[in-house]
Amino acid sequence: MSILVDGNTRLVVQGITGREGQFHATRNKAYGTNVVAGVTPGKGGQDIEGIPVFNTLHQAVTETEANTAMVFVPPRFAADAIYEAIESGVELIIAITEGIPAHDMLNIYTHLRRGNQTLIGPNCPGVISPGKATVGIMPTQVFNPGRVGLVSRSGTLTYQISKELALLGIGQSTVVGIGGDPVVGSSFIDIISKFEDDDETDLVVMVGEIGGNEEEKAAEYIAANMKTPVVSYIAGFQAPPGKQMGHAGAIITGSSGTAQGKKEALEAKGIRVGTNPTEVAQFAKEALR
Amino acid sequence: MSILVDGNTRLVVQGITGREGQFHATRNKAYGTNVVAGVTPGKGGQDIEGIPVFNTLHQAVTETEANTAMVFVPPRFAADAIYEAIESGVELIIAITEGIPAHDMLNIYTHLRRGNQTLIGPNCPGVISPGKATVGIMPTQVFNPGRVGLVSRSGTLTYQISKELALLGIGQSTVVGIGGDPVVGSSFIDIISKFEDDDETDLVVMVGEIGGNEEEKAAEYIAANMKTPVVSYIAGFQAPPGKQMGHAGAIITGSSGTAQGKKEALEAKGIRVGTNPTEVAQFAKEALR
Amino acid sequence: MDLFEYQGKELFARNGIPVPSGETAETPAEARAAAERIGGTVVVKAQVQVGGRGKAGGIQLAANPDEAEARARDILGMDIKGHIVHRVWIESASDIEKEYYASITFDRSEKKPLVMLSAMGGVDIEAVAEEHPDKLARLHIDPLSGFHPHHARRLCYEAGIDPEAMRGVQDILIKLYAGFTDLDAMLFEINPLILTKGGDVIALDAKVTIDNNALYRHPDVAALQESTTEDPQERMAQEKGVTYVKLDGDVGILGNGAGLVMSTLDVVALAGGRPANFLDAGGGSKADEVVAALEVLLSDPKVKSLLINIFGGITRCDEVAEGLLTAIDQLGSTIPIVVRLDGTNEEEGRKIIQDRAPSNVVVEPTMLSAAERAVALAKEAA
Amino acid sequence: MDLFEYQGKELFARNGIPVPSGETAETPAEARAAAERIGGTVVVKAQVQVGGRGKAGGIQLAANPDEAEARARDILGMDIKGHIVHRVWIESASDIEKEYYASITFDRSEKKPLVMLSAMGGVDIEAVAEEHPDKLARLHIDPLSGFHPHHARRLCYEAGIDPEAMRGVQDILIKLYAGFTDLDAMLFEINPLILTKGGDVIALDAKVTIDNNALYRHPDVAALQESTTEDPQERMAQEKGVTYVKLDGDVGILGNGAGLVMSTLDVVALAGGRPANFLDAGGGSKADEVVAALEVLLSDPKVKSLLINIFGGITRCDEVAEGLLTAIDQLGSTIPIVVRLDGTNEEEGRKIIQDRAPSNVVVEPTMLSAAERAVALAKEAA
Repeated sequence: MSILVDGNTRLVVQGITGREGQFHATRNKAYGTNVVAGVTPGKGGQDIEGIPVFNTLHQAVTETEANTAMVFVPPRFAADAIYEAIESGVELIIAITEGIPAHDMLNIYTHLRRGNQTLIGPNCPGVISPGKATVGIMPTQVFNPGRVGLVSRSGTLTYQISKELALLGIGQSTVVGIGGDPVVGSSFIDIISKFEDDDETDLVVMVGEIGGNEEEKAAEYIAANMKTPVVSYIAGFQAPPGKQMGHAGAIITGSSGTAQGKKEALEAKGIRVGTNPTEVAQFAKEALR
Repeated sequence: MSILVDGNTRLVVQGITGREGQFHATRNKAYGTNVVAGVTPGKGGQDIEGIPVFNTLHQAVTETEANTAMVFVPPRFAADAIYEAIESGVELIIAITEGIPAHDMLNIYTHLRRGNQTLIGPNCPGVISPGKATVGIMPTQVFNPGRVGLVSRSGTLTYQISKELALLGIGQSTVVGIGGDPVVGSSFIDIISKFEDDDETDLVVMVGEIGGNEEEKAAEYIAANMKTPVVSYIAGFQAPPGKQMGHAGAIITGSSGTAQGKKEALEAKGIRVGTNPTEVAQFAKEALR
Repeated sequence: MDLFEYQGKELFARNGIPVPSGETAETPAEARAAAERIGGTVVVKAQVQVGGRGKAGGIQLAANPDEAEARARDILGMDIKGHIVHRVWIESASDIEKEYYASITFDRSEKKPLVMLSAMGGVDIEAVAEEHPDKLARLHIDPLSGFHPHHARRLCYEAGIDPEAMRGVQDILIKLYAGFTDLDAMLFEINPLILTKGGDVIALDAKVTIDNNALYRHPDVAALQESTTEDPQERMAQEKGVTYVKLDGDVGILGNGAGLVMSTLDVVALAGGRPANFLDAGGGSKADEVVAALEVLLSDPKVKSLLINIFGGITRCDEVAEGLLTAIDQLGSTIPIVVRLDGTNEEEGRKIIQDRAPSNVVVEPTMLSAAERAVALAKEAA
Repeated sequence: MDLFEYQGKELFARNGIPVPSGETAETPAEARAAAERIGGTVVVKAQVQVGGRGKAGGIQLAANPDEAEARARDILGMDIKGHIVHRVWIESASDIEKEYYASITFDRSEKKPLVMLSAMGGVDIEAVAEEHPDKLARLHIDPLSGFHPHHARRLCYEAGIDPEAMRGVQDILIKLYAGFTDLDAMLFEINPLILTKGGDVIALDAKVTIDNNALYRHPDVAALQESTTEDPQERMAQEKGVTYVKLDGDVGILGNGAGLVMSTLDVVALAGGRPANFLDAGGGSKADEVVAALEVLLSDPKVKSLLINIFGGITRCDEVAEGLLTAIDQLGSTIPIVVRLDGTNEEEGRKIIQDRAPSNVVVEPTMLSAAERAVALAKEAA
């Protein structure tokens, strides 16, 4: 198995003719991902290194039976592209774009959660199931096939920790960057619950950072629902405290949100927390024994 | 059994202190309906003939465990009241108010259909399960307990046909006025499918009228799904043709919408259609034999 | 509420949708003056709320103010399918490259707005829908998540809009949808939506219907309302706020609730009579409304007998009876009136009539018997 | 983007939320003139983006223009928790009957806007939330179906708003929510929201945060943006559009992606060093951005060594390396620079540095070793 992307993935890339869209679409294809189509309005009929381009996602999905859409369009147009992906009926939407307004994402999230499509991101590096398929911008050379599921809010930190795992000879079933925006389509809990159901995942590494309370909620969830062991890393022990202008935010978040608070919440549920990337890889190795 | 309202109904009346709200709330109570609360902002703490009044529906539902809300507030405030009823968590909402803007109802309908609450109306006379409970404005003396389920788009026509049935000694399990507005919460199909599942309903009388295509859709549904027999009445054979300014409406409705078209659609599925209230009552009597 | 073309264009313009500049005129002299101000070739268009104006000669080109005056003289006063032209709209003539069709309908059946777009505009779009269904792109929109640019793109590509019109048409569709929801519209239709030789996309026509129930939110639109009927009873009914449609028979009909009134018309026809009208005094009729309704009916010389068919729910029969007595008292009518009262406070209502009504008012126990009696009385009086 | 009180009040006023009339002043003389124009007793309020102004003496009453000038002289230049007061807001003093609290927050956790209302305003609301949680009404709103009047009523009744303030508070809540979504706000907070002795409900304060990602939709708000920092590097970073926060150590840090940069700070601390800053060159850093980032870092005299930690995904290591060479060339810095490059085009990036970088630039293979080396170099230089 693995989760989200694999040999059955049929990828359509929204914004395929842009500089970054083209670069990463062809890299994803080179890795072995089945990239079946691209979309750029007005460029229907062209192709990008053999990948056919359509004017609308609806047409692309109708003609190529794509089941996964990657959103690579600029932030002002990305919310529209995500809505288009939702209406196209694809099962999985992976939004790489950074800088989508938070209220747009709030509406998309609410709309999406009433159906059963999955959104990863936005502002995320994508998803890779090493050796099977990659969708997104991750540097594939860092990842090796293996039995660790990795989920992270941070892109570059994901690569760092995967590299540390590789140095210890550990590969991954799937690596998911869920994105760092205030509202993302999938939370830690959404992803670790998929890892729990995955036969090929023996351990989950959860990479968190300061801010929000997703790590704290995940700690509760793990304690209540997970048989698969979990180790975690939290970034930001030395980070400057976030500026809090009003009091409303403080009232809702309370004391959660700091790296130390998250570490304690996780450890209270028996989850080991590394304080640097090398250490969490070490914990992963110990947990896999 | 019976459908929608019965001895388990716990009714809260939104707009209970208005002239009509008070009149019909107390009449519903006098009939035997368990009217547990009323709501009028600013009048919390008062009572209407023993029915406690609350400032908010949330509080009324929390304190009285009401499971059904009747909306009796003026049209400008009725959409708000329906949203309030949806959020309060009641199972059934019956909106009597006439004149709610169609776009408001479009939004309410879309919102509501994502959950599993039921809305009857707006612009409807309500629901009565004779001998058990009544919610709405129907003249209760017209109805008798029996085994015919009656569903109608028209209020006064509902009374007329019930009276014709009574003259033939036929009573009803439940009578539902679904309302005549362009967008109502429950369609013919929604209600007749409930009658199909009701042990105490042996026959359904469906009272339609010109306009829209709900009768035609119901004909298809009945042929495909109903074991309970259905007879129908359609009003408007002599009605002046509706003015159609643009062509867009004609394109979507095609030839459906006329009384004759509806009659033919129903008869094509083996459903007898009376052309006056006396005749449909006669058909009902024959079908019950 | 249906708007005239010129009113629809004014609303479109306010929502950022390009329309030709123009003016209304109610006399040939005003038309000339308008054509002078606008300059160049103009189009003189009859302002009536009915389709087929063009075929009826209600739309004419005029190369100069003289011609505009002459064309306006031709068109003003014209009878187009029963609609008399009281006003023309003069606008600068457009240089048409292509004609498209665009509309948004409130689709009752799907319970969603339906957006339609075709590259075959300027013609009978119903025929296009029939004969070339693939040339009419259709898209239902989720009211809660709304209309997005990708919807506009999809419609344009599926309708086969020309590349040079893409941007303009997409922009108009987005503004059209925003206006449709903001204004509580039931219909927005543009036929034709044109691409000019200069590359602009412009709405050459505007059919707009606004939800009457929502007019309180749009006082500026409500203020545009004007009577469009030539019939005196229909005018009177509009003034009094009564739902009335004139028919061609002699049995006047008053009922409460549209369904019951329609049923009453059917039953009168079955009894061999011909209804003179459709009049719904409303679900919650009170005495005042009954008086207003009777005033309308009794002012029609063609009405030979009256059938009052009331089934009270929220309506109370005693109030209807009081209204009837008041009206007869005020209007002094001697026309035979057959009354059927059932439902809420029916006993009280019947008693009021039996005790206090003049002899031309009779009570019948059933709808069927009341219809038969009213038909018979109309025949006697004829 | 955080707004100053006076800017927030301007936005509130535009959305129909009542605020006291007032003016800004940057000198005591301007404050006097403003007080003269406003008339009567005024309040002089320090404009800083930090809480606790009142306790720090940044809010003062002035009975006349003389006093207003004197109070402005006291307040201007004040240091309130590191924020220097450059501007005061002068507004007419309100006749306070009751003080409430109202806010709307973008609740990341629930993924819904959260509306809060309390009848215990004008005080430390966090303490109210802690000690009297039932006095702070809270309601999450479904973003798609929106905020309705019944939400406002429920909040008012649950918060115990006084009957005479009901209408005013409900009206403000409705407008506040509309503004919150229309303006892409992350926070709207009013403390206190007051009921005046005259019976009006007025926002006496305004804390507003707008989503930076949405500023392109609000050019008028974006135009209000001004630097609020006194630190020269932070100012330079803002001008160059670099995400930078000054810290008090001596190891300058540049990374790509907030998570990796935070991790780098942690690792530097573990290695016994003290980070001089947080600097995220962004997920898609290109050469130009690297140059801009290095300019900021190298302008800080406290920085003794630099740690550049890049893991390329969408960022390409060769572009980072080119940017580094360009920056060193332009700035001529001789500070020791430790570089760790991994990920997309890592080989090309390392090669560029090894082949062409001056001797103060060293490459380390791992993040940990790079951090240790940078810490050691900073200690040597100190």
